[in-house]
Formats: sequence, structure tokens, C-alpha cells
Amino acid sequence: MDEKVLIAKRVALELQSGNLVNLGIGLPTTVARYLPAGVDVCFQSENGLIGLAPVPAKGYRNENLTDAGGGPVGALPGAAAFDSCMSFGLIRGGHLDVTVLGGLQVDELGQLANWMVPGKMVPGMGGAMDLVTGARRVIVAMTHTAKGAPKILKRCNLPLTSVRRISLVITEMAVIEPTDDGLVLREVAPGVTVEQVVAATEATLIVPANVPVMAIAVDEPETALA
Amino acid sequence: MDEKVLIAKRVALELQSGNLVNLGIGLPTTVARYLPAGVDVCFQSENGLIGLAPVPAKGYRNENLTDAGGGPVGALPGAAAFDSCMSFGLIRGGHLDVTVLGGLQVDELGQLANWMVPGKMVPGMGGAMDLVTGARRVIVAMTHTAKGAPKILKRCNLPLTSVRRISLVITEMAVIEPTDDGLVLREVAPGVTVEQVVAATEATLIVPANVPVMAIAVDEPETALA
Amino acid sequence: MFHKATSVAVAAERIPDGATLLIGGFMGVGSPHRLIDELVRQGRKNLTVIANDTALPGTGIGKLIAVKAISKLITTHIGLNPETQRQMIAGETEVELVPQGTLAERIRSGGFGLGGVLTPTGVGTLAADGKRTVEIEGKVFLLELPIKADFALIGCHRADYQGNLQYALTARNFNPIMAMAGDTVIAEPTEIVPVGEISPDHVVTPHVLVDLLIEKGQ
Amino acid sequence: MFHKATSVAVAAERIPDGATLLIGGFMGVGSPHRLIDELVRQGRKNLTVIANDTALPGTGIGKLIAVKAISKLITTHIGLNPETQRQMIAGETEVELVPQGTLAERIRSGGFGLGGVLTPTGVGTLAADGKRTVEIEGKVFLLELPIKADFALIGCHRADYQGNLQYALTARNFNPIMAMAGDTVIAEPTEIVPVGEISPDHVVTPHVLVDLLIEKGQ
Repeated sequence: MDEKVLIAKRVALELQSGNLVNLGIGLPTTVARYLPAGVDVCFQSENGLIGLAPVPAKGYRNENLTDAGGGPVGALPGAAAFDSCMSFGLIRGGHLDVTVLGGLQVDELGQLANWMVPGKMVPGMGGAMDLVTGARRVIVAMTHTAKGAPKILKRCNLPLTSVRRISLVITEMAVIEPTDDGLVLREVAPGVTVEQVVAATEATLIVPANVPVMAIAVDEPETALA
Repeated sequence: MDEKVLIAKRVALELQSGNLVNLGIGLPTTVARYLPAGVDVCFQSENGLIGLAPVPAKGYRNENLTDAGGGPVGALPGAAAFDSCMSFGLIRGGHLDVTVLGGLQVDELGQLANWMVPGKMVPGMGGAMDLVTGARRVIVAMTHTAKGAPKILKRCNLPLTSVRRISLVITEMAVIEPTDDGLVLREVAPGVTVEQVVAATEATLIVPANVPVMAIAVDEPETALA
Repeated sequence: MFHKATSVAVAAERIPDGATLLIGGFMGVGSPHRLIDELVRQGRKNLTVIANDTALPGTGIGKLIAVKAISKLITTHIGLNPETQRQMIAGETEVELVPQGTLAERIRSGGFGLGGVLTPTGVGTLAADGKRTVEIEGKVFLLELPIKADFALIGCHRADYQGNLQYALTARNFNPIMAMAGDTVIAEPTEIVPVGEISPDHVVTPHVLVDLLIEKGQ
Repeated sequence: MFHKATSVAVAAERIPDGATLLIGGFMGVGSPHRLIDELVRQGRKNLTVIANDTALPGTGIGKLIAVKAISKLITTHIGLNPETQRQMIAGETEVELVPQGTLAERIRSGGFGLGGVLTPTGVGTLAADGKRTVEIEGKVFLLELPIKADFALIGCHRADYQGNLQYALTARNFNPIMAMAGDTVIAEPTEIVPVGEISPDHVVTPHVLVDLLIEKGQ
């Protein structure tokens, strides 16, 4: 299985019926494809919509209905459109249950860096700082390393997105939960050992006696959004 | 002419085409009846409407269309409804050209008190503090005295509505403008002498050499709102 | 999708004595009248109520005033309800008077996750008593604190069964702002329509904010 | 009522070199495209632009970036426009990056007459550099300053001839907020309808905020 698919499938298991969920541009957007059957969540796009639906077929798209990346998207019956203040009021005000974001680095304090590499890449924070500060749960979905270099570090050396401790990091190797005590290794991916995860991680990992394997169904049908 | 009608007619002369105007409960509301022909102003009600129109005949009213006093009102074609934050954003943000409010006291600094008499009458400030702080022009429309006692004082002894200097006071006796130098007597009512105004005013009035009489047309038709 | 419609009696039972309530409406226009009546009927006591006004005696929130269900009131204008003024002056009900634009922004800041409101309104007046001021670029602003509540009781015109809300004319007033700031939001619509009947562009309060909808009475 | 409809050329001529512009849109969706094209055509220079993003190269505000019409940019995200990033890194264009929710609230606070925004977003990050913090009830908030501009350039779906505006779906985004914060507000609607055709409940931007409407092209 492609590692990005694996990450997206594992993230999808975190979403619960009734959640309002915001998916970041890129890998996080693909999470919607892997929602388990019967899980009924509602997606927000920070450019101003609740009720995102899969991209309609050509001929059924509307230029005024796009996701936060500017790409075409659909809307479910019962969708709601609003302005940017309202969109971020929902995010900052604690009305958003879950956000899934990409990451450049996560550290032992559970802090995320994901918006710039000084002098090299300056995409800007967009909505990320508000999302990480305001969402009830923040899930970071990212590859475990960048060309072999660890991204889960003792301390982030890139500019932080927020000082708020995120809720969970999900990579193609592991599920890691930042806690008061530090980073706890919660799960490993199928075929990956605890030792391999530890070796690919700069940060100290707290390893419980029992580390289960991710409950990823390999043949799940691809459904829903995007 | 009734003194309240006289005040309302004189206030109406201050309104200019294109103005967005908010009229307070009571006497100020009646100003709309006396707009000179050809003057096209737009009325805001702070409970959330731009485009107030005269009260419709019975049978044409709607329980969801009221003024700030809760009384029935009409709406012109092209009216706009909005929530209380937007309504006061318009007021505080400098988008409201004129507000006309009643007053209990005005003083030599041009400060207004109009929202409570401690221990006796506690109506609350409602929108008055925002209106006086935020409107481009604040016109106070009130009787010159209360049962003979002056209401235009050296210093207000009732709680202030705002420290902001109001633009104009219009009474049944005079038009008075607060300035850097103090209160300037700009006009007297028909049949009223400068001496009578001075006698009925506790505050020191600056009296120019020439104090014209209010240009009130006695037989103006009653038109428009309310 | 979740079933949110319930009877007014069941909804009101969710609200305990001593609860803090945001109640929408302006002189009763846009208030959730059946919810208010039911709270009176159930004899709720010791409520903290945040609302623009207390309407007239015998109308809207004035009914809660009349039976002394409210121990603390945060409001902007009680000039048209002499009984509220009497209770305030007699010290029977604690009343905090707040400028109307400030009340709206305080509720919004609670619901929008902001730390407070920086407003020029009320500087140098009684409304500034006990409050911090902040000087910004040479101008002084009051720091007004956010307001949230256990419940927001919302009057609205139309809802869909999912809980998207629309308002009518001046009945909108504080309702959409309060819907952001209640831990539990109970909406009382005039009618409930099928999901999809309200255009996304005409939804004012998105359904994710609404917990319960009051169904039509018998 | 006042006649607000004019040609895009005449409207753009109102905007001088060096002006500060709020420009609506999100990745070009909801931007006033004809106004942007006309500013490029007229060769406007040295603009300060406040906008969510600079879209893609060759799209929306990206066109102003391409011809270097912008000397200072306040924005949230330039990740999809490599040319903006290049100009920022090379020091050719001054770029201030602001969190998206903060940008929206800063513009709103300018238009709503507030002293600033107290937000938890950005505390302890680069976004806090040089900014005051305010501790409120044990929590720390950034004090973010209001934004206003000489002009707000608004894309919208429908206008009436008086200037009431409606928006479509995600093309709404920053437009209604910016319409509050521009000294002069120029709206570019897809269509202009007779006054009275838009229900008061469906007006998002009231006409009193709008100075000019761009008429349909030939």
C-alpha cells in the first residue's frame, strides 16, 4: 500500500460520527476517501463552507464552489456558506472537532512546525495557526522522515505553527501521541517494528509494553470526498 | 406649533441626501415626518435594518419588522436586514452619518447624559453609548428645560453617555453648537429672544453678533417615516 | 445526520435551575417565546440571563422577570419594562447594564474564541468602572470580556431538520451571535423544512452549532 | 437613490499609484477580476495590497504580482504562487504573512471601529514578533491591530442598482468583511438587478457601504 494511502486510512479511523472536520491541503484532503462505512462526519473548508462533498463530474462543477486550495468541490444538501470571519470563528471558538494537517516537524512538546523554511520556502501559515490553536483535536498526518532525515525531533528548529500541543501524529510507520510525559508510541504500521520507529525518530519515544499494529483494512473501498 | 414638532422640524433640516441616519426612540423618531422635499436619506434601526419606511396600514404589518422600540415599521424596496454585531459595526465603524438622540443633560464640553438617573430611572444605555461614540454627527434633540430647570449645564451631574463632544443641540428655543471654545448659540426659535435662551441655560453661551431665527416652515406637509 | 427536533417541554427540562442563558430577541421580536413560556411553567429559578432587553411586562423575557426566575441579568435596556427597573433599584435582581454594541461583541468574542473586545464605547463613563483600558496608537479603548453561557435560546424563522437556521428581518438581532456562544444551543423555529431546502448562501447559522430544535406545538 | 454603476476603466482610474487596497477573493475565487485586469492594463504601481493570497501565477491577484504592481503585500498564504515567494525571498516585494483568521478579524476590527483583535492565534510564534500581548483571566492573547484601506475591491455575485450585495458559495470569503473597511468600496458583480429584487434577509453587504458598481463589459 502506498504510504500516503496508509496514513490517510489510519487518520480516517480517528473521525467519529457527528464530528465537524477540517482537512488541510494535500495528503489530509485524501482522508475523506477512507471514512469507514457508517461514520457520518461533516467537512468544513476554511474558505467558507460546511458540507463539502466529492468533486462533481465535469459539467456539474461551479466556479464559486472550491476547496481551500482553489480546486473544485461539491456541496451536500444542507451545506452552509459563510465569510472568513465566521469560518475562523468556528475554528478558533472551539466549534471544530478535528483538524488534520500536514507537518514539517513535530517535537517532544507536541509542537508542530508546518508553515515555512526560512529563506527557502515561505508558503505562509494560511489557516494553519488558527486551526492548530483552535480545533478541539489536531491530528498531524505526515511522512515519518524527509528523505531519511527524522521529522519527529527533540525540538523543532523550524518556526512553530502554534505552541499548543497537538493531539496525535500519524505517519506511515507509527501513531504517536504527545502527552504530559512526552511522546508515546501508540501503534506501529503493519510490518514495521518498534525498533525501526525508534531508529527513524530523533525525539525520545515512550514505548509501552504493548504497542499494537494499526487496524488498517487493506481492501477498504475508496468512497466519499475528493 | 407644538414644541416637539418644532424641534423635529429643525432637526430634519440637518439631514442631507445620501445620509445614513439613526433616529432614537421617542421625539427623534418623529424627525422623519418632516424631511424637506427632495432630501433622500436612508434610515437605520439599530435592531437590524437599513431602509425603514413609514408604518404600514393595519393588515400590512409584520411582527418581525419593528423599530428599536419594538413598534411596527415598514421597509423600503432595497432594505437590508442584519444582526446586532453588524448593526453596531456600522455605528461604531463610522458608517453612520447622523444620529439623533434625546437628552437629559448637555454640558459646556458638549458631553451628553441621557441614559440614567441613579436610584430613580435606570432605563439603560441601549445603543446610545455606541451611537454617541461612533456616529459621524450626533444631534441631541430635547426640550430646553425640564419643568423650568435648565438641562444645558456647566457640567452634567448625571452619568455621561460618552465623553465624545456631540455635534449639535436642538431645542424648542435654540440651536446650540459645542465647539473648542464652548457652546455657541447658532439660532433661536421663532419668537424667542437671545436673552430668553440665556436665561433658560445654566451653561455659558457664546453669543455671536448675529443669531438668526430657525428657518422653520410652519405649514410644511407631514410626510415620510413614522 | 442527527435527529434534533424535540418537544418544548423536553428541551426546557435540559435547562437546570441556576443555569446561565443567552436569550435572543429585541423587545420580544425574535425571542424563543414557547421556550420562555415553558421555563415559566416548569418554575425554573435562579437563572442568569444575558439578553438585549426584558421586553414589556408580560412579553417575552418580561415573563421571566415577572415570576422572578432571573437572579442575575446582563442587558442593555430595561426602559420599557418598569418591573425590571423596580427589581434593579430595590436590589431584588442583580442587573448589569452594558452598551448594546458592546454586549453584541462580547458575546461574539466568546463564541469566536477571542480574548475580549477593545471598544471605544463607554470610555470615561460608568460603563468603564472596574474595567481595564488599553491605549492603542494614541487612542484609549475599554477591554470588555467575552461572554459565554451554558445555553443559548434562539428564536428563528426557518430551520431545516439538520439545524441550519434562517431569520426574518429585525427578528435576527442577537440570535445568530448567541448561537455561537452557548454550550448547548436550542433553536425555536417557526417552521422546520427538509434538508436542502435552504440555499447554502441563505443559511445564517450553520447546523453544526445547533443541538436541539423545538418542534411545532399540538 | 444614487447612481453607482460605472465602467471598469472609470472605476480603476479612481485608484492612484501608491494606494492601499483590500482585494477580496480566495485563490482567485470571488476576486474582482475585471478590476484587477484593468489596474494591470492602466499600469498601476507601488500598491499596498491586503488579500488572503495571491492565487496562482496568471490568475487574479497573481497578475498584479507578475507585473510588480505591488510594493507591499499583507497576506496569509502564497504557497501556490512561486513568483510571490521568489519576490519575497529576493526582497523585491515586502510581504507580511498573517494567520488567516487574524487577517479576517483585523480587517473586521478596522471596519467595525474596534481598537484591535485579541487572539490566541500566533502566541509564541514568529507571528507574535514585535506585537503586544495581553493577559486576560490567565490566558495570553496577541493584540493585533486593525486594518483599513483607501479602497476595497469586492467581487460579488449579485448587486442591486443601489449597491446591496450578495455572494455565491465560497466566493464570499473576505469580500463582505473588506466592504466594511475600505474608504471607497468598489464592487464588481456578475449581474446588477433592480432595487427590491434582493430580499432584505439575503443582503449580505448593505448598499450604504458601496460607492461604485462595475457595469457589465461590452
